[in-house]
Amino acid sequence: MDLANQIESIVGAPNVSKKPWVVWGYSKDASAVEGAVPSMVVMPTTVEEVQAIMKLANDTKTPVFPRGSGTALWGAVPVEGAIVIDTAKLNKVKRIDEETLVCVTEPGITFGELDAILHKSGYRFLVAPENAQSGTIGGHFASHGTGTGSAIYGYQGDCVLGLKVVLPNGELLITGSALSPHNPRHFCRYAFANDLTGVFCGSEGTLGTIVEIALKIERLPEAIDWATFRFDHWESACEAGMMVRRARIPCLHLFMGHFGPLDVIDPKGAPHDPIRTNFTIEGDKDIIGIYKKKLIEIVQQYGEYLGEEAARRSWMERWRTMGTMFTLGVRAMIPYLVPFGKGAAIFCREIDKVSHELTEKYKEYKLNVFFVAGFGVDRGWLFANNVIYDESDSIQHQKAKEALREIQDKAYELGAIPYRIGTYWAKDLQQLGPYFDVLKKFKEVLDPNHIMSPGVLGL
Amino acid sequence: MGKNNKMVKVNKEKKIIEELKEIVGPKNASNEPWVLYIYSKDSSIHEGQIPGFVVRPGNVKELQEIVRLANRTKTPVFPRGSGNALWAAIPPKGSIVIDTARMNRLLKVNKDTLNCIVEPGIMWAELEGLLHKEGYKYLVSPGNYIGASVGGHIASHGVGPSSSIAGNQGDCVIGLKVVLADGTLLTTGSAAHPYHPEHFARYTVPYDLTGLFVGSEGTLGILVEICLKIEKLEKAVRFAIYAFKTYEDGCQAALEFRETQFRLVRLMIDQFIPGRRARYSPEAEKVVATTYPITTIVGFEVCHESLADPQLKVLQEITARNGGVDLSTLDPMVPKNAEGMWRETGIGHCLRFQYGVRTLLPMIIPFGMEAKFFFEKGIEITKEVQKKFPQFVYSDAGNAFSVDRHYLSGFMTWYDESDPENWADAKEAMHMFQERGWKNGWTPYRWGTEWNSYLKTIHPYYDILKKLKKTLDPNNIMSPGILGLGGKGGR
Amino acid sequence: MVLEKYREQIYNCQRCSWCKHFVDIYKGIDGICAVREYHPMGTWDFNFARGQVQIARGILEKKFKITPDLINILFDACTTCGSCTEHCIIYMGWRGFNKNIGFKPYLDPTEVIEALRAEIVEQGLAPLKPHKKIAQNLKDPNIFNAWGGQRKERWNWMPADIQPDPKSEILFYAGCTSPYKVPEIVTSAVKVLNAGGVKFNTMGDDEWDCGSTLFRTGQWDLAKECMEYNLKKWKELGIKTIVTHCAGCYRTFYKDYPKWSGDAKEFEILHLSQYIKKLMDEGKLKIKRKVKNVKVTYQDPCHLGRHCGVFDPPREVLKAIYPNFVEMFPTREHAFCCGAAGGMKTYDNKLAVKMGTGQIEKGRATQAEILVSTCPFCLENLRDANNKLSHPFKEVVDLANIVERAI
Amino acid sequence: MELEKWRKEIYGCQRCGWCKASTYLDQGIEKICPVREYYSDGFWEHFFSRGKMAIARGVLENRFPLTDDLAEAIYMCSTCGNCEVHCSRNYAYYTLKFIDHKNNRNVEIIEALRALLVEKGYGPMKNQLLLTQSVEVNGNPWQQPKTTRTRWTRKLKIKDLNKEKARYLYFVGCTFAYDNNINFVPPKAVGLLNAANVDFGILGTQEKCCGSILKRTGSKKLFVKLAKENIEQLNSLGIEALITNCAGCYKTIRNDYPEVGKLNFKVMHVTELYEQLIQEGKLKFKKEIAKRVTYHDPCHLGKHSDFYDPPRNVLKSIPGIDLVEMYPTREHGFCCGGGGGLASGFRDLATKVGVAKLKKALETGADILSSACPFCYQNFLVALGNMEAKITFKDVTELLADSVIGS
Repeated sequence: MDLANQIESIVGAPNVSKKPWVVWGYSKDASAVEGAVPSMVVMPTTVEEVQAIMKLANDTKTPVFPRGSGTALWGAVPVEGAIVIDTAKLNKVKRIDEETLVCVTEPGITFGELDAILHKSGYRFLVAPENAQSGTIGGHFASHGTGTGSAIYGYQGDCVLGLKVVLPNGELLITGSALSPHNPRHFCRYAFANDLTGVFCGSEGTLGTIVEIALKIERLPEAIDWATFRFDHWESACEAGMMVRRARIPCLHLFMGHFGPLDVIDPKGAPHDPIRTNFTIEGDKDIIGIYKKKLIEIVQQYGEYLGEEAARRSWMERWRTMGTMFTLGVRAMIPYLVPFGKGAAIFCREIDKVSHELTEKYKEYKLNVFFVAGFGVDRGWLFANNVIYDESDSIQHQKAKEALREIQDKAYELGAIPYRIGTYWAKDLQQLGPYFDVLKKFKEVLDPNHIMSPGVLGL
Repeated sequence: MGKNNKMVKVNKEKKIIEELKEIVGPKNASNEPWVLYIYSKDSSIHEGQIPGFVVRPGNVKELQEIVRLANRTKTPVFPRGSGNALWAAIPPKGSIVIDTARMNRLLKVNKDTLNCIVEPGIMWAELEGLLHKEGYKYLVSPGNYIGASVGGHIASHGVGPSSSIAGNQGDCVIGLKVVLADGTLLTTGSAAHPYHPEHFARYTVPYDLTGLFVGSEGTLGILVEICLKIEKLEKAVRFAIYAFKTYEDGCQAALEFRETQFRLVRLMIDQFIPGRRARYSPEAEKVVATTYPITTIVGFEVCHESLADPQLKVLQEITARNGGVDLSTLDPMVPKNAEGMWRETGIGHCLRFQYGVRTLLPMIIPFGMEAKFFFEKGIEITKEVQKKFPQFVYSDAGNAFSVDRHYLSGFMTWYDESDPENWADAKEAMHMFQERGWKNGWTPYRWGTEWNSYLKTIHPYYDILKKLKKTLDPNNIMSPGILGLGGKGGR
Repeated sequence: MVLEKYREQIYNCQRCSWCKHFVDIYKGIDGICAVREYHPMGTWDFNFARGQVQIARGILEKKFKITPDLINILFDACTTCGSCTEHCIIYMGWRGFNKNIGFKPYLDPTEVIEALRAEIVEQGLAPLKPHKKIAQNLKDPNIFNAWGGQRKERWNWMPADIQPDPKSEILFYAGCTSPYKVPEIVTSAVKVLNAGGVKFNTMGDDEWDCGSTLFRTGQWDLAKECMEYNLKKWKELGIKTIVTHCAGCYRTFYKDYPKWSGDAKEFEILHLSQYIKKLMDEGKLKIKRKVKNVKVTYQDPCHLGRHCGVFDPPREVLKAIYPNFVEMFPTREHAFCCGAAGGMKTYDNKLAVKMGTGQIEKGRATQAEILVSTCPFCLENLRDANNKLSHPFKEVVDLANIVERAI
Repeated sequence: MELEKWRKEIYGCQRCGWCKASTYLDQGIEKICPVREYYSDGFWEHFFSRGKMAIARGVLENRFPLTDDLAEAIYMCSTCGNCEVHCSRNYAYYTLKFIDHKNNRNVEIIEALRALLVEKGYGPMKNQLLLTQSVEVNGNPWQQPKTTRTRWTRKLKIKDLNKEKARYLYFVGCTFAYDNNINFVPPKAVGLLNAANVDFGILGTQEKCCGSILKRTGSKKLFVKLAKENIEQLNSLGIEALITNCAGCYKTIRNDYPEVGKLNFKVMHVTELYEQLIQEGKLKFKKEIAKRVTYHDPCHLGKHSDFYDPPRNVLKSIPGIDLVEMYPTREHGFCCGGGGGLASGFRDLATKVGVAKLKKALETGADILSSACPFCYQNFLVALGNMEAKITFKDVTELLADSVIGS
């Protein structure tokens, strides 16, 4: 009985397929990377099924590739002959715990869907990705993502209290307080000695398949308010963002860039100065006013207040702003982190210059390399560089990849911190010496047969 | 064991102490029995164990040398902060105790990225002093923040009275430098970056290894550098005491306080026991003693004075909604400013120590209304134990402070260590607490060796810990016994 | 076994290590144990109270042999300044910081440390050479004082125009430190008393020793002899009030004697500063010259302040003369030790001076030009330290000198 | 190959997945693709647009052979075009309105794929085949003889444009003409036009199917052939405009014919004409209809032809009618499930989708669900048969007639 049949006997015929035209659809993510075609795609509906699949794969040493929504922009693609575990059907919300402000959910649910459910009971999650439309909770956490809400709530990793993970050998690992047999509830992450939750945060499917996530939730804010500012220099813009963070104004979103993400795009490339920042703040209805006053007070020292409209729209469309760039053509994006402070401004200017140089350099291939800054994340910025190209032209596609690599290396040298690794940064990861060794050791421990997403993180 | 091996053993020890003295200088290493005795015990109820050596490295290099030596000679090492753990963090027999007291510098304060980088040996209170001078503060410090070292608290993912919004110490760490069993120096978080080794983000390079060492209690590596989140020091604070009729009301109110997402730096809930606390003024005490036995102590800070009173108003509304009363007005002892708050819950919190030597079994319970059942159950358990051991003074388990999405509560007994029988009983009592608490869903939260037998029952979690331990520390030299990892060790 | 009496205290130690490095950001306290801060090996656990109490416990449990360097530590690692006691959680509780606790365990680390030393002496492993010397001096009838000066030279400092009045019920107790080491204190002291129209008596050549150093260094038997001797003599002389300018003597009379003997309670013990205050209040003593433009600060002698709670009289006297008085931080019960006490000066002068230097620096930080103390030990040590510094105080003087100048 | 035409768009797919799920609570948008949401295996990539784009790409790179189940996947789609509206690449067109052209043409690409499948003999689906063949043979998809096309005109006197000229051609369309459940609608339309004495006529039995069904299900060749014939015939009539009741015909003739041949007349949907007439006051309302009505946008009208307001205006102008919107609505509005050959190909799914949409209508508390498309009509009738719902369906024409003519 071959692997496909065995798996079929686990999940049932409709939930597994190895038809070439089906698996083809699972060979890519949203990045510029050409993925290999997996051998089969399986869509388990229960944890038990996942366990059985993993065990089987482990025994037969078949590579496994857990997949959320396949929208990664950093080359999270399966290897030849891998089993893709599509978590689409693991999309149920297990429980919304209004007492401890926790929502326990399966990984396959998209942020959008979850948002709809939470809203009904008057709650919300803290951090949502730029592409919350189709991005899944599992995928975002596994790549310790950031997004709207990060300005105060930090990384998705900060918003997770516990996990259930199926390990390659089929065992179900629970992390956090839910370990206690007598009170198996997720309400504390640092409950049982070492915090293993974090180990899976950012593991990008190299250690196991996440089957349950406990997310922090909060009550819906009574009020939200907005403010847009205009700055003449990166210095003032970066400084302003930092100061707002320092004053700990509850700033849900802090988007700084060449253009408010909803402004008209010049199809030839992003228009340049002035730099704008959109602030979105939350608070109780009778208090938010004071926050806004304070906010304006602070930021006006650096830039000009342009009212709230742009920021309001950008907040309303927060989960679709990426579309403004997608409309330009297929976009490859390289995200990275830059700390608050003087350095950030210098970085922006440098990388902006480089982007233009590259656009020049690849003129004949009609590439468009540009930098639109990004948003505040806890103690730093999440910036991204975009390469816009036409995938139907294979040469352009090739060149785009080269350009991407160049801008990436440049950013790295300028001090940008890689933050979603996939296969993009895999090489750079290996420079990290002892750190990488420890990663490898981990991999050894949890996945001795190296079946989990081989290649990703360069493991 | 034969005379011969004894000789071998003695020689080995001689060699080790010599090497240690070479590494750190004769003044900073010792195997004098009386020195070892001092370092043999923590603040917990358990007897100490005599280590083999005490050594006090002054910098990372020395520490690495020591660990390499230990790894070579397969001698266990036991990193020690301030030695006042309450959960049996006790050095294994013959181990090298690495006292971090000399590694106590504040290396850097990054105002831009709001963090500070410290060595593990620095006391929380010392650090607080230094940060205040700069106009900043750290987020969470332990109850005994005067006695405790930073390293120790991080390594045991501690919490403190200011945890309500800031959460667990684990949430306040951005990155670490750790010396692994083979002596290599591991950097976690964004500082691992070769071109730009700066701590400012924890979740950058994949796998959040930081978390792995937070709470490892010295079993995987020795922290030598810690990057802590800091925030601007706020002058504008408010502090209030609200009293409620029942736990229902109290817990509900606490939940709503928490939901406001104000920057609560204190949120404690607490049942009034006559003659237990000096927290109330007589007037206030009257109210509490008669109709409103459940009190919540709330303190918060704001970025702007103009925000303080509106926020306070919100809290008062919540209190009123839940049928509570505001004691703050009644009670002249309620702090009026940052200093007051600091005294009240900084030093004030530590004063539980005053009762004399005691066991503390810190445990966590969920936030919200459910906590009520735990409190009541806790009091029940306490009564039960009290019936068996009437000679002790007990803290009711009905008080706690809020930490992110849970409460930290626990069981306490005051006993007399000078009387062996009394001491033995106290241990018995504590085991009862452990067993009852565990069965009733209280979650232990600091481990040492105290919970080994329990931890071992959790699969596959525990197996994975063991595996990790084995790969990172093949010779099992890092605090063997702690967390039930590698050998008996511990008590 | 001396320690047995202290068993309960010893086991009461919580090992919370507040005695290691107490901090109060708002009172400007950052560390309390002079030894831990200044001793080259200070950060070892055994160099502050918690460790020493643990040593005591170990000895009780016979956990280890008492080795020379352990003994060395015991005498080298504490000035018995009592700051650890002041900041000991258990002690705070006992003293009633927290009014309503159910029961009150007691622990006074300083007491335990002194007992520990006595224990060592009892076991015949101490006193150490310099401390033994003190005993020998005292036993030698030609010396009859702690510091080895000739017995007949003891009163050489006494101004010719002042004669003790045998009928007086007030005794001026000169002690042995000032007469031989810093006589100007006692000189001014008696002058001041005289100016206040006080008729006082002295013990003349029969004055022996208060026993302070002996108590601190564990030589309790001889110390008690001194006590008995003094009490007997005072009775004979029909003394009611003892006035001394020496914080050491004062502490011993005020705190130690009552502990060991019932008779001690009959006598009123006054420190010179207290007495001067009294005289000023009664108007018997007039301040003629106020000095407005000079800043002065005050070093609390541990034995006077922390141990006996005499903080204000010296300050008030001082302020009456120098309105421009400033406090150094930390101060009063939190003040650092000057480093001389507890036999430290005799045993490890280098360290003592080092601590003194620390205090001088703290003092200079207040911009004061004069440092005043009310204890010959402090004075001697602080002067040694002051002379070492690049920016020293103009002078380091005793309150008595100040007052004398002012009248 | 037809597909080549769309190469840029196909490779343009960003794989962002917005076509899989897009949630916009403030606009009531929770679901995008009817198939993904209501088909039992809908979660598979290839059942929503992104997967279909991938397949198209795979075909271009010929990564895999075509198969029957691939064909099934491609036909499993109502071509409602919601994915096109929500495509991140059309974001600047639909939502921001920054650019004037669509970057991605999901529907066209899917139809191109179907064309390819038919060409290669994998399509259309079995039941659809009946319809397409019937179109070839009978000139209508419903396997009815040409002659019965005018059954609905009995007792009605209408110009026959084969014989005489008129300003407008009323193009009935096969579905309204033949389906006995709904063929009472055209007479009402005629009644209205007469009431406003509009100069119009019909083609009677000479009217042929517009070919919509062929186009949707990929029978490209047949469609082109048919379209050619029709264009010739229609152009020969010398009419000013073609009016139709059928969204399908409207879309096909207006949007698809021009690619085959030029038209010498305007294409209008009846509601457009009604709107005019009402404005010109040529239609007088006799009867008030005190009902709450909600309007469902037929995909062929709304999403595909950007035709939203006329029907609404008509309804609004009817006295008594309270027009309420469903959420989501207009370009975000959910498909009825009847379109794109889904009803004929996959009946159950079509019903499920219809039921879902009805629920949306019920949420508005409307008594009447109205629309302007026979396919929607058919599908909703089935859906209504499958659920307990206090809501009736009426075509816009119907409602207007009730008010103007009275029934």
